[in-house]
Amino acid sequence: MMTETAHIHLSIPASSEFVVVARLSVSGIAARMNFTVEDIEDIKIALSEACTNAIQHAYDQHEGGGKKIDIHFILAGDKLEIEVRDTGVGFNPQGVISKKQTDASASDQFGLGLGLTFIKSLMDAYDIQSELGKGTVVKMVKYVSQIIPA
Amino acid sequence: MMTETAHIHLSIPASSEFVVVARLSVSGIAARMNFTVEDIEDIKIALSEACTNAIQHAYDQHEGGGKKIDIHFILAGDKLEIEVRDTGVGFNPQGVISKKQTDASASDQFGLGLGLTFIKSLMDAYDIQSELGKGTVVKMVKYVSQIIPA
Amino acid sequence: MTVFTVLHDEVNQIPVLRVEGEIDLHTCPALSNAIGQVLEKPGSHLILNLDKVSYIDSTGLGVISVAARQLADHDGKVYAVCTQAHIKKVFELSGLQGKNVVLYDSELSISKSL
Amino acid sequence: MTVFTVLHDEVNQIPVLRVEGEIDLHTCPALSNAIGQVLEKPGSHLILNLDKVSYIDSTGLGVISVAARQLADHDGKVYAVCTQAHIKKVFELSGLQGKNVVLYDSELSISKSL
Ligand SMILES: Nc1ncnc2c1ncn2[C@@H]1O[C@H](COP(=O)(O)OP(=O)(O)O)[C@@H](O)[C@H]1O
Ligand SMILES: Nc1ncnc2c1ncn2[C@@H]1O[C@H](COP(=O)(O)OP(=O)(O)O)[C@@H](O)[C@H]1O
Repeated sequence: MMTETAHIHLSIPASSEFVVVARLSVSGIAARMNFTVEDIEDIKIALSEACTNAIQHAYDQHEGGGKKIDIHFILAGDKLEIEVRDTGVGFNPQGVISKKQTDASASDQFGLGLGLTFIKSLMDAYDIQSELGKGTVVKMVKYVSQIIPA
Repeated sequence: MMTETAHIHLSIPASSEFVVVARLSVSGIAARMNFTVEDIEDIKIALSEACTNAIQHAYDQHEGGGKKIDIHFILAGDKLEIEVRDTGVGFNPQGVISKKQTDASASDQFGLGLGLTFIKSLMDAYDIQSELGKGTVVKMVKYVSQIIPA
Repeated sequence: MTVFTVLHDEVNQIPVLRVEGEIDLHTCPALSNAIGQVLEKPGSHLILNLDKVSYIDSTGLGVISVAARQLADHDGKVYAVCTQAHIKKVFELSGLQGKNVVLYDSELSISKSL
Repeated sequence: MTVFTVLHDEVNQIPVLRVEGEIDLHTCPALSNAIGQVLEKPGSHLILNLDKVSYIDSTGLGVISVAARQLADHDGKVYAVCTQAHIKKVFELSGLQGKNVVLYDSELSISKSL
Protein backbone atom coordinates (compact mmCIF):
# COMPACT_ATOMS: atom_id res chain seq x y z
CA MET A 1 0.00 0.00 0.00
CA MET A 2 2.74 2.45 0.98
CA THR A 3 5.42 2.53 -1.66
CA GLU A 4 6.92 5.97 -1.24
CA THR A 5 8.63 7.08 1.94
CA ALA A 6 6.28 9.04 4.16
CA HIS A 7 7.39 11.42 6.84
CA ILE A 8 5.40 12.39 9.91
CA HIS A 9 6.57 14.86 12.48
CA LEU A 10 5.22 15.35 15.98
CA SER A 11 6.42 17.93 18.43
CA ILE A 12 5.25 17.84 22.05
CA PRO A 13 6.19 19.73 25.20
CA ALA A 14 8.62 17.73 27.36
CA SER A 15 5.96 17.02 29.93
CA SER A 16 4.63 13.71 31.19
CA GLU A 17 1.05 14.40 30.16
CA PHE A 18 1.87 14.33 26.46
CA VAL A 19 3.69 11.01 26.23
CA VAL A 20 0.29 9.45 25.60
CA VAL A 21 -0.12 11.64 22.52
CA ALA A 22 3.11 10.25 21.07
CA ARG A 23 1.88 6.77 21.88
CA LEU A 24 -1.48 7.27 20.21
CA SER A 25 0.13 8.76 17.12
CA VAL A 26 2.54 5.91 16.68
CA SER A 27 -0.16 3.32 17.21
CA GLY A 28 -2.05 4.83 14.27
CA ILE A 29 1.07 4.97 12.13
CA ALA A 30 2.09 1.41 12.96
CA ALA A 31 -1.41 0.08 12.35
CA ARG A 32 -1.43 1.69 8.90
CA MET A 33 1.87 -0.03 8.16
CA ASN A 34 0.25 -3.36 9.09
CA PHE A 35 2.41 -4.05 12.11
CA THR A 36 0.94 -6.80 14.29
CA VAL A 37 -0.85 -5.86 17.50
CA GLU A 38 2.13 -7.21 19.43
CA ASP A 39 4.62 -5.16 17.46
CA ILE A 40 2.50 -2.06 17.92
CA GLU A 41 2.69 -2.52 21.69
CA ASP A 42 6.47 -2.90 21.49
CA ILE A 43 6.80 0.27 19.45
CA LYS A 44 4.53 2.20 21.83
CA ILE A 45 6.72 1.24 24.76
CA ALA A 46 10.00 2.01 23.02
CA LEU A 47 8.78 5.44 21.94
CA SER A 48 7.40 6.17 25.42
CA GLU A 49 10.73 5.23 27.00
CA ALA A 50 12.58 7.64 24.75
CA CYS A 51 10.10 10.42 25.57
CA THR A 52 10.25 9.62 29.28
CA ASN A 53 14.03 9.89 29.21
CA ALA A 54 13.88 13.24 27.47
CA ILE A 55 11.45 14.51 30.11
CA GLN A 56 13.24 13.06 33.12
CA HIS A 57 16.87 13.35 32.15
CA ALA A 58 17.38 15.75 29.27
CA TYR A 59 15.73 18.84 30.60
CA ASP A 60 16.65 20.36 33.91
CA GLN A 61 13.38 20.40 35.72
CA HIS A 62 13.90 23.83 37.24
CA GLU A 63 14.40 25.66 34.00
CA GLY A 64 10.74 26.22 33.18
CA GLY A 65 8.88 25.97 29.87
CA GLY A 66 9.84 25.87 26.23
CA LYS A 67 11.35 22.39 26.34
CA LYS A 68 10.11 20.16 23.62
CA ILE A 69 10.52 16.71 22.18
CA ASP A 70 10.65 16.34 18.40
CA ILE A 71 9.60 13.01 17.04
CA HIS A 72 10.16 12.09 13.41
CA PHE A 73 8.54 9.03 11.93
CA ILE A 74 9.92 7.79 8.63
CA LEU A 75 7.75 5.17 6.98
CA ALA A 76 9.65 3.36 4.26
CA GLY A 77 7.88 0.27 3.01
CA ASP A 78 8.07 -2.29 5.78
CA LYS A 79 10.49 -0.19 7.84
CA LEU A 80 9.44 2.29 10.50
CA GLU A 81 12.19 4.58 11.72
CA ILE A 82 11.55 6.77 14.72
CA GLU A 83 13.80 9.60 15.81
CA VAL A 84 13.30 11.20 19.21
CA ARG A 85 15.17 14.47 19.66
CA ASP A 86 15.66 16.65 22.69
CA THR A 87 17.84 19.69 23.17
CA GLY A 88 18.64 18.91 26.77
CA VAL A 89 21.79 18.17 28.76
CA GLY A 90 22.97 15.21 26.73
CA PHE A 91 24.88 12.24 28.13
CA ASN A 92 27.44 9.64 27.29
CA PRO A 93 25.51 6.56 26.18
CA GLN A 94 28.60 4.38 26.69
CA GLY A 95 28.86 5.46 30.30
CA VAL A 96 25.29 4.61 31.23
CA ILE A 97 25.72 0.96 32.12
CA SER A 98 28.64 1.38 34.51
CA LYS A 99 27.06 4.43 36.14
CA LYS A 100 23.80 2.56 36.59
CA GLN A 101 25.49 -0.32 38.34
CA THR A 102 26.84 1.99 41.03
CA ASP A 103 23.95 4.30 41.84
CA ALA A 104 20.86 2.46 40.66
CA SER A 105 19.40 2.15 44.13
CA ALA A 106 20.05 5.80 44.96
CA SER A 107 17.56 7.04 42.40
CA ASP A 108 14.35 8.53 43.71
CA GLN A 109 12.96 8.96 40.22
CA PHE A 110 10.69 6.41 38.67
CA GLY A 111 12.67 4.04 36.49
CA LEU A 112 14.99 1.08 36.89
CA GLY A 113 17.51 1.98 34.28
CA LEU A 114 15.22 -0.14 32.16
CA GLY A 115 14.32 2.50 29.59
CA LEU A 116 17.20 1.97 27.20
CA THR A 117 17.11 -1.79 27.83
CA PHE A 118 13.48 -1.86 26.71
CA ILE A 119 14.20 0.16 23.60
CA LYS A 120 17.01 -2.24 22.76
CA SER A 121 14.94 -5.39 23.32
CA LEU A 122 11.72 -4.20 21.72
CA MET A 123 13.05 -2.64 18.53
CA ASP A 124 15.04 -4.22 15.69
CA ALA A 125 17.75 -1.57 15.79
CA TYR A 126 18.56 1.53 17.77
CA ASP A 127 21.22 4.19 17.97
CA ILE A 128 21.88 7.09 20.33
CA GLN A 129 23.67 10.28 19.35
CA SER A 130 24.17 12.61 22.28
CA GLU A 131 26.26 15.70 22.90
CA LEU A 132 26.73 17.19 26.34
CA GLY A 133 24.94 20.49 26.60
CA LYS A 134 23.37 20.09 23.16
CA GLY A 135 20.93 17.24 23.40
CA THR A 136 20.17 13.71 22.38
CA VAL A 137 18.79 11.89 19.35
CA VAL A 138 17.50 8.37 19.87
CA LYS A 139 16.88 6.51 16.62
CA MET A 140 15.01 3.25 16.55
CA VAL A 141 13.87 0.97 13.78
CA LYS A 142 11.22 -1.70 13.54
CA TYR A 143 10.40 -3.85 10.53
CA VAL A 144 6.98 -5.23 9.76
CA SER A 145 7.31 -8.97 10.37
CA GLN A 146 6.98 -11.16 7.32
CA ILE A 147 4.07 -13.47 7.87
CA ILE A 148 5.34 -16.99 7.29
CA PRO A 149 2.60 -19.08 5.68
CA ALA A 150 1.68 -22.10 7.81
CA MET B 1 -3.70 20.76 35.74
CA MET B 2 -2.53 22.63 32.67
CA THR B 3 -1.91 26.25 33.48
CA GLU B 4 0.61 27.31 30.86
CA THR B 5 -0.15 27.26 27.19
CA ALA B 6 1.13 24.10 25.55
CA HIS B 7 1.83 23.75 21.87
CA ILE B 8 1.79 20.51 19.91
CA HIS B 9 2.61 20.26 16.25
CA LEU B 10 1.81 17.39 13.92
CA SER B 11 2.78 17.23 10.29
CA ILE B 12 1.39 14.47 8.09
CA PRO B 13 1.50 13.75 4.36
CA ALA B 14 -1.69 14.89 2.61
CA SER B 15 -2.86 11.34 2.13
CA SER B 16 -6.02 9.63 3.32
CA GLU B 17 -4.21 6.98 5.31
CA PHE B 18 -2.86 9.47 7.82
CA VAL B 19 -6.07 11.24 8.81
CA VAL B 20 -6.44 8.57 11.49
CA VAL B 21 -3.11 9.65 12.98
CA ALA B 22 -4.39 13.20 13.38
CA ARG B 23 -7.52 11.82 14.95
CA LEU B 24 -5.65 9.64 17.42
CA SER B 25 -3.36 12.51 18.40
CA VAL B 26 -6.19 14.90 19.06
CA SER B 27 -8.11 12.32 21.05
CA GLY B 28 -5.12 12.04 23.40
CA ILE B 29 -4.75 15.80 23.63
CA ALA B 30 -8.44 16.37 24.26
CA ALA B 31 -8.60 13.62 26.87
CA ARG B 32 -5.70 15.22 28.74
CA MET B 33 -7.62 18.51 28.73
CA ASN B 34 -10.58 16.71 30.29
CA PHE B 35 -12.94 17.16 27.40
CA THR B 36 -15.97 14.88 27.66
CA VAL B 37 -16.14 11.76 25.52
CA GLU B 38 -18.79 13.46 23.41
CA ASP B 39 -16.67 16.57 22.88
CA ILE B 40 -13.70 14.42 21.94
CA GLU B 41 -15.77 12.79 19.19
CA ASP B 42 -16.82 16.22 17.92
CA ILE B 43 -13.23 17.42 17.82
CA LYS B 44 -12.07 14.25 16.04
CA ILE B 45 -14.66 14.78 13.32
CA ALA B 46 -13.92 18.48 12.88
CA LEU B 47 -10.19 17.87 12.57
CA SER B 48 -10.75 14.97 10.16
CA GLU B 49 -12.96 17.16 7.98
CA ALA B 50 -10.28 19.82 7.75
CA CYS B 51 -7.67 17.20 6.85
CA THR B 52 -10.00 15.57 4.34
CA ASN B 53 -10.54 18.92 2.64
CA ALA B 54 -6.82 19.54 2.43
CA ILE B 55 -6.32 16.12 0.85
CA GLN B 56 -9.28 16.28 -1.54
CA HIS B 57 -9.40 19.93 -2.49
CA ALA B 58 -6.15 21.70 -1.66
CA TYR B 59 -3.66 19.54 -3.45
CA ASP B 60 -3.94 18.73 -7.11
CA GLN B 61 -3.99 14.98 -7.08
CA HIS B 62 -1.75 14.62 -10.10
CA GLU B 63 1.16 16.58 -8.76
CA GLY B 64 2.78 13.74 -6.80
CA GLY B 65 4.41 13.72 -3.37
CA GLY B 66 5.66 16.33 -0.94
CA LYS B 67 2.23 17.66 -0.03
CA LYS B 68 1.70 17.92 3.66
CA ILE B 69 -0.77 19.06 6.26
CA ASP B 70 0.49 20.98 9.26
CA ILE B 71 -1.63 20.78 12.35
CA HIS B 72 -0.99 23.02 15.33
CA PHE B 73 -2.70 22.37 18.63
CA ILE B 74 -2.67 25.18 21.15
CA LEU B 75 -3.80 24.11 24.62
CA ALA B 76 -4.62 27.12 26.74
CA GLY B 77 -6.42 26.23 29.94
CA ASP B 78 -9.90 25.13 28.96
CA LYS B 79 -9.44 26.21 25.34
CA LEU B 80 -8.20 23.98 22.56
CA GLU B 81 -7.29 25.76 19.36
CA ILE B 82 -6.53 23.72 16.27
CA GLU B 83 -4.99 25.12 13.13
CA VAL B 84 -4.93 23.01 9.97
CA ARG B 85 -2.67 24.37 7.26
CA ASP B 86 -2.16 23.31 3.70
CA THR B 87 -0.16 24.95 0.92
CA GLY B 88 -2.58 23.93 -1.80
CA VAL B 89 -4.77 25.74 -4.31
CA GLY B 90 -6.74 27.84 -1.85
CA PHE B 91 -10.35 28.88 -2.31
CA ASN B 92 -12.83 31.60 -1.52
CA PRO B 93 -14.64 30.50 1.65
CA GLN B 94 -17.43 33.02 0.99
CA GLY B 95 -18.11 31.46 -2.41
CA VAL B 96 -18.50 27.92 -1.15
CA ILE B 97 -22.14 27.95 -0.15
CA SER B 98 -23.53 29.36 -3.38
CA LYS B 99 -21.29 27.12 -5.47
CA LYS B 100 -22.39 24.07 -3.53
CA GLN B 101 -26.04 24.83 -4.05
CA THR B 102 -25.62 24.67 -7.80
CA ASP B 103 -23.38 21.66 -8.38
CA ALA B 104 -23.77 19.56 -5.25
CA SER B 105 -25.24 16.62 -7.11
CA ALA B 106 -22.57 16.70 -9.82
CA SER B 107 -19.75 15.75 -7.47
CA ASP B 108 -18.25 12.32 -7.90
CA GLN B 109 -16.00 12.76 -4.88
CA PHE B 110 -17.00 11.54 -1.48
CA GLY B 111 -18.58 14.36 0.45
CA LEU B 112 -21.80 16.26 0.59
CA GLY B 113 -20.42 19.72 1.06
CA LEU B 114 -20.86 18.75 4.67
CA GLY B 115 -17.26 19.11 5.77
CA LEU B 116 -17.31 22.81 6.62
CA THR B 117 -20.84 22.51 7.98
CA PHE B 118 -19.65 19.85 10.41
CA ILE B 119 -16.69 21.94 11.54
CA LYS B 120 -19.04 24.85 12.12
CA SER B 121 -21.60 22.84 14.09
CA LEU B 122 -19.18 20.75 16.12
CA MET B 123 -16.73 23.41 17.24
CA ASP B 124 -17.32 26.54 19.32
CA ALA B 125 -15.62 28.82 16.81
CA TYR B 126 -13.91 28.53 13.46
CA ASP B 127 -12.24 30.70 10.90
CA ILE B 128 -10.86 30.11 7.41
CA GLN B 129 -8.02 32.07 5.86
CA SER B 130 -7.35 31.07 2.30
CA GLU B 131 -5.36 32.54 -0.54
CA LEU B 132 -5.64 31.29 -4.11
CA GLY B 133 -2.47 29.50 -5.14
CA LYS B 134 -1.01 29.78 -1.64
CA GLY B 135 -3.08 27.57 0.61
CA THR B 136 -5.57 27.49 3.40
CA VAL B 137 -5.57 27.75 7.18
CA VAL B 138 -8.61 26.45 9.02
CA LYS B 139 -8.71 27.49 12.66
CA MET B 140 -11.13 25.95 15.09
CA VAL B 141 -11.70 26.32 18.80
CA LYS B 142 -13.37 24.16 21.38
CA TYR B 143 -13.80 24.93 25.08
CA VAL B 144 -13.96 22.31 27.80
CA SER B 145 -17.57 22.40 28.98
CA GLN B 146 -18.14 23.61 32.47
CA ILE B 147 -19.81 20.85 34.42
CA ILE B 148 -22.88 22.33 35.96
CA PRO B 149 -23.47 20.76 39.39
CA ALA B 150 -26.86 19.03 39.57
CA MET C 1 -7.55 1.18 15.61
CA THR C 2 -9.52 -1.78 14.34
CA VAL C 3 -9.29 -3.12 10.84
CA PHE C 4 -12.09 -1.98 8.54
CA THR C 5 -14.44 -4.74 7.37
CA VAL C 6 -17.76 -4.95 5.54
CA LEU C 7 -19.66 -8.24 5.73
CA HIS C 8 -22.45 -9.04 3.32
CA ASP C 9 -25.57 -10.92 4.46
CA GLU C 10 -29.27 -11.06 3.65
CA VAL C 11 -32.24 -10.90 6.00
CA ASN C 12 -35.79 -11.43 4.65
CA GLN C 13 -34.40 -10.94 1.16
CA ILE C 14 -33.08 -7.51 2.06
CA PRO C 15 -29.32 -7.17 1.65
CA VAL C 16 -27.44 -6.36 4.86
CA LEU C 17 -23.98 -4.88 5.11
CA ARG C 18 -22.37 -5.09 8.55
CA VAL C 19 -19.60 -2.57 8.85
CA GLU C 20 -16.86 -2.59 11.47
CA GLY C 21 -14.17 0.00 12.10
CA GLU C 22 -13.77 3.66 11.25
CA ILE C 23 -15.41 5.16 8.18
CA ASP C 24 -13.28 8.02 6.91
CA LEU C 25 -11.72 9.23 3.67
CA HIS C 26 -9.43 6.21 3.67
CA THR C 27 -12.00 3.50 4.26
CA CYS C 28 -15.07 4.89 2.49
CA PRO C 29 -13.99 3.61 -0.95
CA ALA C 30 -14.24 0.07 0.48
CA LEU C 31 -17.70 0.86 1.84
CA SER C 32 -18.69 2.39 -1.47
CA ASN C 33 -17.51 -0.72 -3.34
CA ALA C 34 -19.40 -3.04 -1.04
CA ILE C 35 -22.58 -1.01 -1.49
CA GLY C 36 -22.04 -0.86 -5.24
CA GLN C 37 -21.82 -4.65 -5.46
CA VAL C 38 -25.01 -5.09 -3.49
CA LEU C 39 -26.92 -2.52 -5.53
CA GLU C 40 -25.98 -4.23 -8.79
CA LYS C 41 -28.64 -6.81 -8.02
CA PRO C 42 -32.18 -5.44 -8.33
CA GLY C 43 -33.86 -4.92 -4.97
CA SER C 44 -35.41 -2.07 -3.16
CA HIS C 45 -33.81 -1.59 0.25
CA LEU C 46 -30.43 -1.81 1.93
CA ILE C 47 -29.73 -2.46 5.59
CA LEU C 48 -26.50 -0.89 6.78
CA ASN C 49 -25.54 -2.13 10.21
CA LEU C 50 -23.24 0.50 11.70
CA ASP C 51 -23.35 -0.77 15.26
CA LYS C 52 -19.65 -1.64 15.23
CA VAL C 53 -18.63 1.55 13.50
CA SER C 54 -16.57 3.58 15.93
CA TYR C 55 -16.20 6.66 13.75
CA ILE C 56 -17.94 8.26 10.80
CA ASP C 57 -17.64 11.67 9.19
CA SER C 58 -18.91 13.49 6.10
CA THR C 59 -17.04 11.12 3.78
CA GLY C 60 -19.08 8.16 5.02
CA LEU C 61 -22.31 10.12 4.89
CA GLY C 62 -21.45 11.03 1.33
CA VAL C 63 -21.27 7.35 0.41
CA ILE C 64 -24.52 6.58 2.19
CA SER C 65 -26.24 9.53 0.55
CA VAL C 66 -25.20 8.33 -2.90
CA ALA C 67 -26.59 4.89 -2.10
CA ALA C 68 -29.83 6.39 -0.82
CA ARG C 69 -30.23 8.40 -4.02
CA GLN C 70 -29.70 5.29 -6.16
CA LEU C 71 -32.21 3.34 -4.10
CA ALA C 72 -34.73 6.18 -4.24
CA ASP C 73 -34.99 5.62 -8.01
CA HIS C 74 -36.75 2.35 -7.18
CA ASP C 75 -38.54 3.63 -4.07
CA GLY C 76 -35.91 1.99 -1.91
CA LYS C 77 -34.38 3.26 1.29
CA VAL C 78 -31.26 2.85 3.38
CA TYR C 79 -32.09 1.43 6.80
CA ALA C 80 -29.14 2.22 9.03
CA VAL C 81 -28.68 0.46 12.35
CA CYS C 82 -26.87 2.52 14.92
CA THR C 83 -27.20 2.84 18.65
CA GLN C 84 -24.12 4.86 19.53
CA ALA C 85 -24.92 8.47 20.33
CA HIS C 86 -21.91 9.95 18.57
CA ILE C 87 -22.70 8.12 15.32
CA LYS C 88 -26.37 9.11 15.48
CA LYS C 89 -25.37 12.70 16.03
CA VAL C 90 -23.49 12.78 12.73
CA PHE C 91 -26.61 11.57 10.90
CA GLU C 92 -28.69 14.20 12.63
CA LEU C 93 -26.28 16.98 11.77
CA SER C 94 -26.09 15.87 8.14
CA GLY C 95 -29.80 16.30 7.47
CA LEU C 96 -29.66 12.97 5.63
CA GLN C 97 -31.86 11.26 8.14
CA GLY C 98 -35.56 11.09 7.42
CA LYS C 99 -35.58 11.38 3.65
CA ASN C 100 -34.25 8.15 2.24
CA VAL C 101 -32.16 7.14 5.22
CA VAL C 102 -33.93 5.80 8.29
CA LEU C 103 -32.17 5.01 11.55
CA TYR C 104 -33.02 1.97 13.65
CA ASP C 105 -31.76 0.58 16.94
CA SER C 106 -31.33 -2.99 15.73
CA GLU C 107 -31.77 -5.20 12.68
CA LEU C 108 -34.68 -6.80 14.50
CA SER C 109 -36.56 -3.53 14.80
CA ILE C 110 -36.21 -3.07 11.04
CA SER C 111 -37.65 -6.53 10.32
CA LYS C 112 -40.57 -5.78 12.64
CA SER C 113 -41.34 -2.46 11.00
CA LEU C 114 -41.39 -3.77 7.42
CA MET D 1 -7.71 6.65 26.42
CA THR D 2 -9.34 5.58 29.65
CA VAL D 3 -9.08 7.47 32.89
CA PHE D 4 -6.50 6.09 35.32
CA THR D 5 -7.93 4.65 38.54
CA VAL D 6 -6.64 2.62 41.46
CA LEU D 7 -9.20 0.92 43.70
CA HIS D 8 -8.28 -0.36 47.14
CA ASP D 9 -9.75 -3.61 48.49
CA GLU D 10 -8.73 -6.46 50.75
CA VAL D 11 -8.96 -10.21 50.16
CA ASN D 12 -8.08 -12.66 52.98
CA GLN D 13 -6.46 -9.77 54.84
CA ILE D 14 -4.13 -9.10 51.93
CA PRO D 15 -4.45 -5.61 50.48
CA VAL D 16 -5.51 -5.53 46.82
CA LEU D 17 -5.06 -2.63 44.43
CA ARG D 18 -7.04 -2.88 41.22
CA VAL D 19 -5.56 -0.63 38.59
CA GLU D 20 -7.27 0.52 35.42
CA GLY D 21 -5.85 2.53 32.55
CA GLU D 22 -2.35 3.22 31.28
CA ILE D 23 0.64 3.22 33.62
CA ASP D 24 3.23 5.64 32.30
CA LEU D 25 5.33 8.54 33.54
CA HIS D 26 2.20 10.61 34.00
CA THR D 27 0.11 8.13 35.96
CA CYS D 28 2.75 6.27 37.96
CA PRO D 29 2.85 8.89 40.75
CA ALA D 30 -0.81 8.04 41.44
CA LEU D 31 0.03 4.33 41.52
CA SER D 32 3.00 5.04 43.76
CA ASN D 33 0.82 7.03 46.16
CA ALA D 34 -1.79 4.30 46.31
CA ILE D 35 0.86 1.69 47.05
CA GLY D 36 2.48 3.97 49.63
CA GLN D 37 -0.81 4.34 51.50
CA VAL D 38 -1.35 0.59 51.58
CA LEU D 39 2.19 -0.15 52.75
CA GLU D 40 1.89 2.28 55.65
CA LYS D 41 -0.14 -0.37 57.42
CA PRO D 42 1.97 -3.34 58.51
CA GLY D 43 1.34 -6.47 56.45
CA SER D 44 3.39 -8.75 54.35
CA HIS D 45 2.00 -8.98 50.82
CA LEU D 46 0.37 -6.83 48.18
CA ILE D 47 -1.91 -7.96 45.39
CA LEU D 48 -1.72 -5.73 42.34
CA ASN D 49 -4.48 -6.51 39.89
CA LEU D 50 -3.30 -5.26 36.51
CA ASP D 51 -5.90 -7.04 34.43
CA LYS D 52 -7.45 -3.76 33.29
CA VAL D 53 -4.13 -2.09 32.65
CA SER D 54 -3.83 -1.49 28.93
CA TYR D 55 -0.27 -0.18 28.97
CA ILE D 56 2.77 -0.31 31.23
CA ASP D 57 6.39 0.65 30.69
CA SER D 58 9.57 0.99 32.74
CA THR D 59 8.10 3.79 34.85
CA GLY D 60 5.39 1.46 36.18
CA LEU D 61 7.86 -1.35 36.73
CA GLY D 62 10.01 1.09 38.67
CA VAL D 63 7.13 1.77 41.04
CA ILE D 64 6.37 -1.93 41.44
CA SER D 65 10.03 -2.71 42.03
CA VAL D 66 10.25 -0.10 44.80
CA ALA D 67 7.16 -1.64 46.42
CA ALA D 68 8.63 -5.12 46.11
CA ARG D 69 11.85 -4.01 47.79
CA GLN D 70 9.92 -2.45 50.69
CA LEU D 71 7.85 -5.60 51.11
CA ALA D 72 10.94 -7.79 50.95
CA ASP D 73 12.11 -6.21 54.23
CA HIS D 74 9.25 -8.09 55.90
CA ASP D 75 9.44 -11.15 53.67
CA GLY D 76 6.51 -9.86 51.66
CA LYS D 77 5.95 -10.07 47.95
CA VAL D 78 4.02 -8.33 45.19
CA TYR D 79 1.50 -10.66 43.62
CA ALA D 80 0.61 -9.19 40.27
CA VAL D 81 -2.45 -10.34 38.36
CA CYS D 82 -2.13 -10.02 34.63
CA THR D 83 -3.36 -12.09 31.76
CA GLN D 84 -2.62 -9.85 28.81
CA ALA D 85 0.37 -11.02 26.82
CA HIS D 86 1.78 -7.57 26.17
CA ILE D 87 1.74 -6.67 29.87
CA LYS D 88 3.32 -9.98 30.86
CA LYS D 89 6.02 -9.44 28.28
CA VAL D 90 7.10 -6.21 29.96
CA PHE D 91 7.49 -8.03 33.28
CA GLU D 92 9.51 -10.75 31.60
CA LEU D 93 11.80 -8.26 29.89
CA SER D 94 12.34 -6.35 33.13
CA GLY D 95 13.78 -9.28 35.03
CA LEU D 96 11.62 -8.22 37.96
CA GLN D 97 9.51 -11.31 37.80
CA GLY D 98 10.46 -14.21 40.03
CA LYS D 99 12.33 -12.42 42.80
CA ASN D 100 9.80 -10.51 44.83
CA VAL D 101 7.21 -10.09 42.12
CA VAL D 102 5.10 -13.10 41.18
CA LEU D 103 2.64 -13.11 38.29
CA TYR D 104 -0.75 -14.78 38.50
CA ASP D 105 -3.64 -15.25 36.11
CA SER D 106 -6.36 -14.21 38.55
CA GLU D 107 -6.90 -13.10 42.13
CA LEU D 108 -8.46 -16.51 42.76
CA SER D 109 -5.31 -18.36 41.77
CA ILE D 110 -3.39 -16.24 44.30
CA SER D 111 -5.81 -17.12 47.09
CA LYS D 112 -5.52 -20.79 46.22
CA SER D 113 -1.73 -20.72 46.22
CA LEU D 114 -1.34 -19.02 49.62
N1 LIG E 1 17.52 11.93 26.55
C1 LIG E 1 18.42 11.82 27.54
N2 LIG E 1 19.08 12.92 27.98
C2 LIG E 1 20.01 12.82 28.96
N3 LIG E 1 20.32 11.66 29.59
C3 LIG E 1 19.69 10.54 29.21
C4 LIG E 1 18.73 10.55 28.17
N4 LIG E 1 18.28 9.30 27.98
C5 LIG E 1 18.94 8.53 28.87
N5 LIG E 1 19.80 9.27 29.62
C6 LIG E 1 20.73 8.76 30.65
O1 LIG E 1 20.77 7.36 30.55
C7 LIG E 1 20.41 6.76 31.77
C8 LIG E 1 19.69 5.43 31.54
O2 LIG E 1 18.42 5.63 30.98
P1 LIG E 1 17.34 4.51 31.09
O3 LIG E 1 17.92 3.22 30.64
O4 LIG E 1 16.14 4.96 30.33
O5 LIG E 1 17.01 4.37 32.63
P2 LIG E 1 16.33 5.39 33.65
O6 LIG E 1 15.54 6.39 32.86
O7 LIG E 1 15.47 4.54 34.49
O8 LIG E 1 17.47 6.01 34.42
C9 LIG E 1 19.57 7.79 32.49
O9 LIG E 1 19.59 7.62 33.86
C10 LIG E 1 20.25 9.08 32.04
O10 LIG E 1 21.37 9.34 32.83
N1 LIG F 1 -8.35 23.22 2.21
C1 LIG F 1 -9.07 23.53 1.11
N2 LIG F 1 -8.43 23.88 -0.04
C2 LIG F 1 -9.15 24.20 -1.14
N3 LIG F 1 -10.49 24.21 -1.20
C3 LIG F 1 -11.18 23.87 -0.08
C4 LIG F 1 -10.51 23.52 1.12
N4 LIG F 1 -11.45 23.24 2.06
C5 LIG F 1 -12.64 23.40 1.46
N5 LIG F 1 -12.49 23.79 0.17
C6 LIG F 1 -13.57 24.10 -0.79
O1 LIG F 1 -14.77 24.24 -0.07
C7 LIG F 1 -15.76 23.33 -0.55
C8 LIG F 1 -16.67 22.86 0.57
O2 LIG F 1 -15.98 22.01 1.44
P1 LIG F 1 -16.78 21.02 2.36
O3 LIG F 1 -17.84 21.78 3.06
O4 LIG F 1 -15.80 20.33 3.22
O5 LIG F 1 -17.49 20.00 1.40
P2 LIG F 1 -16.90 18.90 0.40
O6 LIG F 1 -15.53 18.57 0.87
O7 LIG F 1 -17.84 17.76 0.53
O8 LIG F 1 -16.94 19.52 -0.96
C9 LIG F 1 -14.98 22.26 -1.23
O9 LIG F 1 -15.73 21.59 -2.22
C10 LIG F 1 -13.80 23.02 -1.81
O10 LIG F 1 -14.17 23.63 -3.02
